Amino acid sequence: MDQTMQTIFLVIVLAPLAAALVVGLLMRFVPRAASHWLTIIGVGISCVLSFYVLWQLTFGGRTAENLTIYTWGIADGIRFQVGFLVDRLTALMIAVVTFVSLMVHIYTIGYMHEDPGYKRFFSYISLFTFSMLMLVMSNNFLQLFFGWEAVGLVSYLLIGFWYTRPTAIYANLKAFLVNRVGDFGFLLGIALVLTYTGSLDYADVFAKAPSLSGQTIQLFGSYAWAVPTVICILLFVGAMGKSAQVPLHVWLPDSMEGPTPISALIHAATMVTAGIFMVSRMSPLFELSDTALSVVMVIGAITAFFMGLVGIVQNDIKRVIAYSTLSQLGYMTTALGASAYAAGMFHLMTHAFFKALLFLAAGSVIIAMHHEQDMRKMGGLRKYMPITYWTFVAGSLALIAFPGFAGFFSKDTIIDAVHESQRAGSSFAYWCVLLGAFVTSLYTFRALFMTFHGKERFTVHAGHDGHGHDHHGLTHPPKESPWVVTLPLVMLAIPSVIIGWITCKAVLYGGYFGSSIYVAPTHHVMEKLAEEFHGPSAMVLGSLTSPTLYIGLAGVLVAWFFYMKRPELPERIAQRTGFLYQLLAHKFYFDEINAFFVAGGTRALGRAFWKGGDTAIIDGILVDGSARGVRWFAGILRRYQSGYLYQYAFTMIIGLCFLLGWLLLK
Amino acid sequence: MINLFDFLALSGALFAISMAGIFLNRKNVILLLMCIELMLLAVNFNFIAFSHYLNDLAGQIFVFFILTVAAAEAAIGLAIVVVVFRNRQSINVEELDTLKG
Amino acid sequence: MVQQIIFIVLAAVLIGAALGVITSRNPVYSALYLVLAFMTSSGLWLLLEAEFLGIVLVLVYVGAVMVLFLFVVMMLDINTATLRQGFARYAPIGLLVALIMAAEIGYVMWSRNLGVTFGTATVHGADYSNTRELGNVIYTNYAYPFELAAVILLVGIVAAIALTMRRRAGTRHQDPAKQVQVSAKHNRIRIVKMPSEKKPGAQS
Amino acid sequence: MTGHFPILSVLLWLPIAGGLIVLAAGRIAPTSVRWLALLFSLVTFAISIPLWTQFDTSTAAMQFVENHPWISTFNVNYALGVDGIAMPLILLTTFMTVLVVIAGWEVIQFKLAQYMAAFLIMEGLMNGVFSAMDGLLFYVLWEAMLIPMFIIIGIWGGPRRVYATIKFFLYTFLGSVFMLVALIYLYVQSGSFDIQTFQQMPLGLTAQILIFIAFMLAFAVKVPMWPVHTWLPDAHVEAPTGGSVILAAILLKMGAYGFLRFSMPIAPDASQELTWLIVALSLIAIIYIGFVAIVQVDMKKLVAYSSVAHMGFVTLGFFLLFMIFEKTASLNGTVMGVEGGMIQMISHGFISGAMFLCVGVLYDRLHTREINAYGGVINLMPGFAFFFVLFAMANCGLPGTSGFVGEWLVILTAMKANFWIAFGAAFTLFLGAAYSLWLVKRVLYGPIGNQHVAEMKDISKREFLVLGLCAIPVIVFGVWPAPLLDVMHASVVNLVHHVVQSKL
Amino acid sequence: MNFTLPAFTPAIPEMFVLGMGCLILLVDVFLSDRNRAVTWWLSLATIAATAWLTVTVAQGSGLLTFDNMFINDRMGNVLKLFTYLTVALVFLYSRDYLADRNLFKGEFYVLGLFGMLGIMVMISAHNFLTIYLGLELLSLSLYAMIALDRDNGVASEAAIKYFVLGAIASGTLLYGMSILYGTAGTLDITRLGVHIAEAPAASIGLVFSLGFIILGLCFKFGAVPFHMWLPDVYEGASTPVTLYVGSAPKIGAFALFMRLLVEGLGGLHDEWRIMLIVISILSMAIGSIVAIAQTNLKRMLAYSTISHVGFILLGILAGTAAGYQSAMFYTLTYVIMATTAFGVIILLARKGFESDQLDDFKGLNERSPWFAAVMLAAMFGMAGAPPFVGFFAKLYVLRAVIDANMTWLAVVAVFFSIISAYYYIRVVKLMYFDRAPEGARPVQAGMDIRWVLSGNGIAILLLGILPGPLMALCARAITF
Repeated sequence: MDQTMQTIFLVIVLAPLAAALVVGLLMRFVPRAASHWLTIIGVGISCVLSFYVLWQLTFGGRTAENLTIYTWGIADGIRFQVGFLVDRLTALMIAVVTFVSLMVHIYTIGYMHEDPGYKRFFSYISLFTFSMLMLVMSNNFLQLFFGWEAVGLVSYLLIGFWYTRPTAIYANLKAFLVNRVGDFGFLLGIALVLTYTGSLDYADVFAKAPSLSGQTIQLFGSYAWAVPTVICILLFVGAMGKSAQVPLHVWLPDSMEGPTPISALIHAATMVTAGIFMVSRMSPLFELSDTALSVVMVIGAITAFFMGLVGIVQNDIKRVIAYSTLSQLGYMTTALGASAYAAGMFHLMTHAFFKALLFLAAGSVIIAMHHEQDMRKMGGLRKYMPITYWTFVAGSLALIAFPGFAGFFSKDTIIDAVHESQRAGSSFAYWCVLLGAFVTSLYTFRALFMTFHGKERFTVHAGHDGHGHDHHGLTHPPKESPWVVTLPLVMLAIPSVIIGWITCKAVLYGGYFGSSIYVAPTHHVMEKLAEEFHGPSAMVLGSLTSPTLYIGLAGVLVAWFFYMKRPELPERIAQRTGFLYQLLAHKFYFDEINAFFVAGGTRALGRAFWKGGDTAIIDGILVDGSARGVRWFAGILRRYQSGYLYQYAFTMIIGLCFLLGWLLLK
Repeated sequence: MINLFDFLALSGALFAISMAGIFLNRKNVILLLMCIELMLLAVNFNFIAFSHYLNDLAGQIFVFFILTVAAAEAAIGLAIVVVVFRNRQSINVEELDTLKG
Repeated sequence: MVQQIIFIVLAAVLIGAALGVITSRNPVYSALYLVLAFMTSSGLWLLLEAEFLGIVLVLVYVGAVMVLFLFVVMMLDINTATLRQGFARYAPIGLLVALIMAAEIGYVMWSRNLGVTFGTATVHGADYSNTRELGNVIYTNYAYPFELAAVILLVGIVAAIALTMRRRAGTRHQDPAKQVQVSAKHNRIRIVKMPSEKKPGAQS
Repeated sequence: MTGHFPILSVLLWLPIAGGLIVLAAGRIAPTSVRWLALLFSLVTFAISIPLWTQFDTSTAAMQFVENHPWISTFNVNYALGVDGIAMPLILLTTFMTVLVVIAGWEVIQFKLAQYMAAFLIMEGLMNGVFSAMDGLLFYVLWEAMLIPMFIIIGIWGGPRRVYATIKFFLYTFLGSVFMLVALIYLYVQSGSFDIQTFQQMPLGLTAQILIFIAFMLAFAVKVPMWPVHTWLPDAHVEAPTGGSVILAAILLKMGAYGFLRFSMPIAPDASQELTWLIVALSLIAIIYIGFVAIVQVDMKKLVAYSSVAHMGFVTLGFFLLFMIFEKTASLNGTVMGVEGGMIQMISHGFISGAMFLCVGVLYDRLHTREINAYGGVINLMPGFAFFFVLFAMANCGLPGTSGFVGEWLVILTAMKANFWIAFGAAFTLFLGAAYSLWLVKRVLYGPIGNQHVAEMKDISKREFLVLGLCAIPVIVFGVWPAPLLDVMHASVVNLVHHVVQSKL
Repeated sequence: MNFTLPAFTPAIPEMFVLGMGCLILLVDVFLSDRNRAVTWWLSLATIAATAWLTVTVAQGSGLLTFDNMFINDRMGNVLKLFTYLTVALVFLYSRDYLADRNLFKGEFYVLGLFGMLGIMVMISAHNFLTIYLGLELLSLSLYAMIALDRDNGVASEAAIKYFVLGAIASGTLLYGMSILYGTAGTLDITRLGVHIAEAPAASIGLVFSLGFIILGLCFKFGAVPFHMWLPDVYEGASTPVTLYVGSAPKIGAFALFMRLLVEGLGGLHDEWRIMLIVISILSMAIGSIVAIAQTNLKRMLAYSTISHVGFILLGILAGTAAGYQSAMFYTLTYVIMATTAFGVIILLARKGFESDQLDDFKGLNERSPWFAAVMLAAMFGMAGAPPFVGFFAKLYVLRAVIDANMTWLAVVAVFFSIISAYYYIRVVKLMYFDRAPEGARPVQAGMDIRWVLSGNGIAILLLGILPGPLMALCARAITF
């Protein structure tokens, strides 16, 4: 029976890869239509199988599978292997990943249909699906790191998909480098794991994990750090990179330079959640260190709140959603920090659906506006594109955790969990996530209103020229997108609405994850919540008594007041609160600081080493210098050969005198 | 009866004088040749004195050959001097400095 | 005792002559001083029972080599004035080196006696002929060096001729190469054809 | 064990003979030169394959041994043999030479015969270096190789080729003469030039340290390690593409190979003593040079500097073992570093070679190496862009490419030795990505830079072949380095066990 | 008066050369310039015959004759054979060159032969007297040969310089000999050796004489500080003469060292070793450094000779059999490389064009790849880079030095060899990397010189790949 499972896993992973390779390498020979069919079939197969696996694990009574495909290499008795660990955690992830990916594939047909890089795009996203699956299905750190970097690569390629745009290629380089900074820590963490457990296999590592708790390592001077703390913080640095936590979040907003399907798939639904997944996967390690978890929680909280704030002042529709993604990732991280892994994972899932939905909807709007992304040039689109509108609304409600919608169950749970948590920094985190709720609904509905409501701020000319790229305006009024676009919207809207109802009990409190997530008995936040939990409907009702809901609604109201009732106000406020506004508008000046200190500093240092170290000192003084010295000395010496016979004779005779003198003195 | 070492000292003096001559006459090649002759004379003194006090003829034979060779040497040397003079209209050492460096 | 005096006198003259050689302003004088030096040293050699060499020295050196020197010196009439310029400039160092050399030699010779001891020389009787003694060995035991000396002289001759012999226009000399290549038939006799004379008065 | 087919001798002499034949052909039948050169390189490669297929991975002993007396006066033998450390390098050599021959196909017009001959002769010499079991033979071949390289850079090089090649020659000569003194000293002590005798003979600590330093001078220059690396950028920049490829792919490896063959086994205690030095220099190479590479404006210089940085991993991996042994007094974890270094050598051979070939492709079209002269190349050369990105990613150690394996193993090992060493080594993640991808960004991406770029043609079939041949091993060893690790395992284990035993 | 006729057979080669020299002199008189070639052929034939005679009368262990003034031993014979070879090469290379400058005279060859005779005498001399005579025979011939180009001011200047310094040197040598004679009471090498061996301590007279002797020997070799004549003579003399001066006499000088310093004064090794250390270091330093500043190839090679002499001295001062063997090996191989280098210079020279400037070698690879390769072999050989024989010469010497526990000296030596490598590869750079100047004509030279020179160059490579036999020869030549 294993055999079949193994083959199933292999097919899940390899089907997208095969499609990607065929389309990518034989691009010249693959016809346009075939390119999307191939990839869709590939992803479709793995999607179906993923759901089969999920079913098997959830209801089929199957237990977790941990099997090795092949031995990557043996060094020093340590077997580096490539293999799969498929438990419910994984199953959930692959289901989500393949499903969203499939939707995005379909959506892309419509979104990219006039793009010259059509085939390339499909091969990329299939390749991404493969990488992501490798990441989540891995049963060891090597493969995890492989997937980790591979998704980074694909995201690099996709952000820079429109490689002639300076902004795009700047963004993708930035994304890759920032991720590399994260991987820097991640790799060190992995190395530490190997050093202290002597293995990279999850099973062995987790088995040995308890033995770590006692050990210490000296980093600065003599202070002894607890090994688990160091390991977890380093691993989390990796997560910060991938999941765009402050201060390594800077790449995510820029990554919106990529095509919108990418933003949906990679930068909202799947890749950015890899960090969350990884931390949950490593729960046996994280549970060993309160310090690390506090760090996680605080970082997450900061991200959740402050990035949300930035979202308020953005005008690019995709950037708004991007910042909301940041803040939602912050929520998940906070949950992890509170040892509410289940909540984190749950929010990950729900967020995957509704955020993908929001992005795709935004994409559909962008299509309609002919690649105009500035919300100030939109408005009143509701009547032109109803499907998009309603799905967007559904997504927004889910996002602001409107009771009953998917986001509600996950997000409220997180807030409660943080509330319950006794961990250092939990109170700070609690306020962050609480206020975050307000901010979330504010920017979400701001976007909703600015885009779909109010008066139309775009102009329509008589169609004389092709596209509106060159000047603001459309050649024909915006219209609803084709079915390939709307179908995914609907398909995603459904889970965004209902998934919470169905799964929250099982996932959150039903111990669905079972052994795949370990929570130390002392960190029993979820158990506490479980005591108060009496089914989804009760939760919905319960929310009426909790501050969260009202805070959220307040946000909606404010948004309505400023952007429907008194649209001129925001400007004024912006001018009034100059500094605050500037701070937000410049995203807390992160980019400026990086550009100056990190990038500039690196280049300056490099130039100093190059010109100063290599060219001036080593070459100038040591190498060429010595050569010059010898040549100069030669010039001096040769003058002694003056050509005068008597001088030659003197030399000989004086030499003789010295010889004799020496002999006699000896 | 004269002490051997008086002769040796005498030859030593001659040798030193010839060296001094090389230093002093830095211009006229012919004088350099004469100094060399002096040097050889000193050598001859040594050999003869030794051969006398060692009761061994070899020294005198050596001197005989030195004289012969010196004659040939002088001949060639002067011939070269003549050649140089033909080429340069001078045997001034300080003008023979095209080869240097 | 007599020998002592002779030695001292001759040695003094020799040193003086040597100094003269290196100091006199005119090369001709230097040459003549050198002649004097040779004469005195031949005298000194006689004291060492080296009659033959003493005489050879006079004959070969004074008679041949020095004459050659004088010949060359006079042939290339060198402007002695320029050749003596800056004489004094290097005198100090010259003397210094000479003194060091002399000191070193003197130290070894006199104060250390070369680190060996010599028996006194045997004084030969009147019947002893230094020349015969040399003659005995020089053509027997020393035949090989003798031959080499001959070669050296030959080289000297060849070199001297090759270097100095010039064929000036107008000088008469014979060229053996040409001489052996003449053939009587072509180069020596020329047969001239002449028309036979007519009888006088034939036209009359 | 004589009697079997003298495969190593053939690998040593066949290319040299081929080179001479090609030289002759240059006079008689200039048209046939290319094909002759290709023929010889291919045959040599074919002959070298059995080295792998018939290699006995279970033993650390020398294999395919040949041994004949050479100079009886010195008791020098013509002794050849390979172990798991040398064998992959020989295959690398034969393989890269084929590429170089193809790469020079149309590019080289001036004195083609001499060009091809120089490379073939060098191939033979390099094979000899890797298979020499006799110290003097090793040295002779090691030095002899300078001459063809000197000429290659000097004749077919760029504008400052003379400065570069003389710098190259004197630098390496400087290093190796001191090695010669050390070799002679060892000979005088042991009465033979046999390397294995050297490895077994006991030596005092002072002697060991002096010998180690003498060898290190030679090898550090070749590797090259900071601060004796400055010949490399010049040599690379000025050398013709083929020259750069061989230089980066193989010549640098000889230095690292020397560390494994000579320095460590012959002077283990000195290595123990001076590990700090090597590790420090390696880290400097990784970090300092990484920074330097970022700001280069010349593509070749950038790749050259990146080579230096990558070779830093090799030396680091080799010498970590002493630190770990000193720290834990046990051997586990030490082998991985050495193997990592070895893998890094092989993969760097392919990757840097490929990078130089890519630069060569660009250079042949625009005849400049200035990064700023390019931009938006991908618009016209998508096929090329594919390879360029692939190799750039491999260069910054992306998992799935061979470039990752070595760095991964070395960093894991470094952590065993000391957290901060691993920390320093891990900088490559950022720096490597920075210089590689910034290069890609400036050269490939963006709008078309200028009208010269606009006229560029995509890679020809020949170039595609060359780059493709490079790509295969890069990917294969990236996803499955196991065979490579197996091949060298026994030898490396043996080496490690040898070097931790004191010779005092 | 009892006298037994000495055995002549061991000395037959010398006698033969002497006789043939005189014969050629006579024949030459009766030759017109048209058929001067006869002299050339005769000289070569003489050398060939001499070689044959040398082989036939060769003695394994030393055989003394002429009152122990002459020794015929294996070292002597090997050295002599190489001397013949070198002189023959000189004659072969120089023919066209001399003819172009109407120096193609009989005297050149006669003097050449007599010079060779001088070397032979030095090689097999076993008595101060014969040493001195051989030395003078060689020197006088050389002076004459240099000055033979008598309308050339530079040549005569070189000649006079060489002559004066040479005379001073031989005078000094003689003074040393006289003191030796007085102290040891003998002129015979063996007896001198015995005397020193028996003496309880080296008497100051011996030690004192050492200084003069070493001056004389080092002058012949051209070691610092007695090297001053060498660059001027190399540059001033016409190239064939430079070739002669630069090759064969080195073998003689080596023999001189062996006979006088090793066989005679071997007992004083501790005294002269230190002096030779200083001298050899100075030679390597001056030779390597000053050569860098040269623009004239002949002069550059002169300085390189000085540095090579430094290496040869290293071998000698090691004071072991291996050391002397290595010095011999070095000398012989150096001579081979030097002949090649000068041969190429002669080859490139034409009527009215000397090609002794470094720039004359620009782009030689385009004009004549083959001879560029030959010159390359010579240059890398001198630089001591394998696979050329120069490397093994250095190796051999260094090994001897390290064997004598003077590793530091070896380090110094290799350090200077790096510096000297620079100017050798500069020549290669000119030949290969620089473009030929306008109007650079292809090489025009006779087939004979082309073939011989090629062989000479190939020898550098072959001896580099298989140095074994020659090493074994040297090892068998010097045994004690």
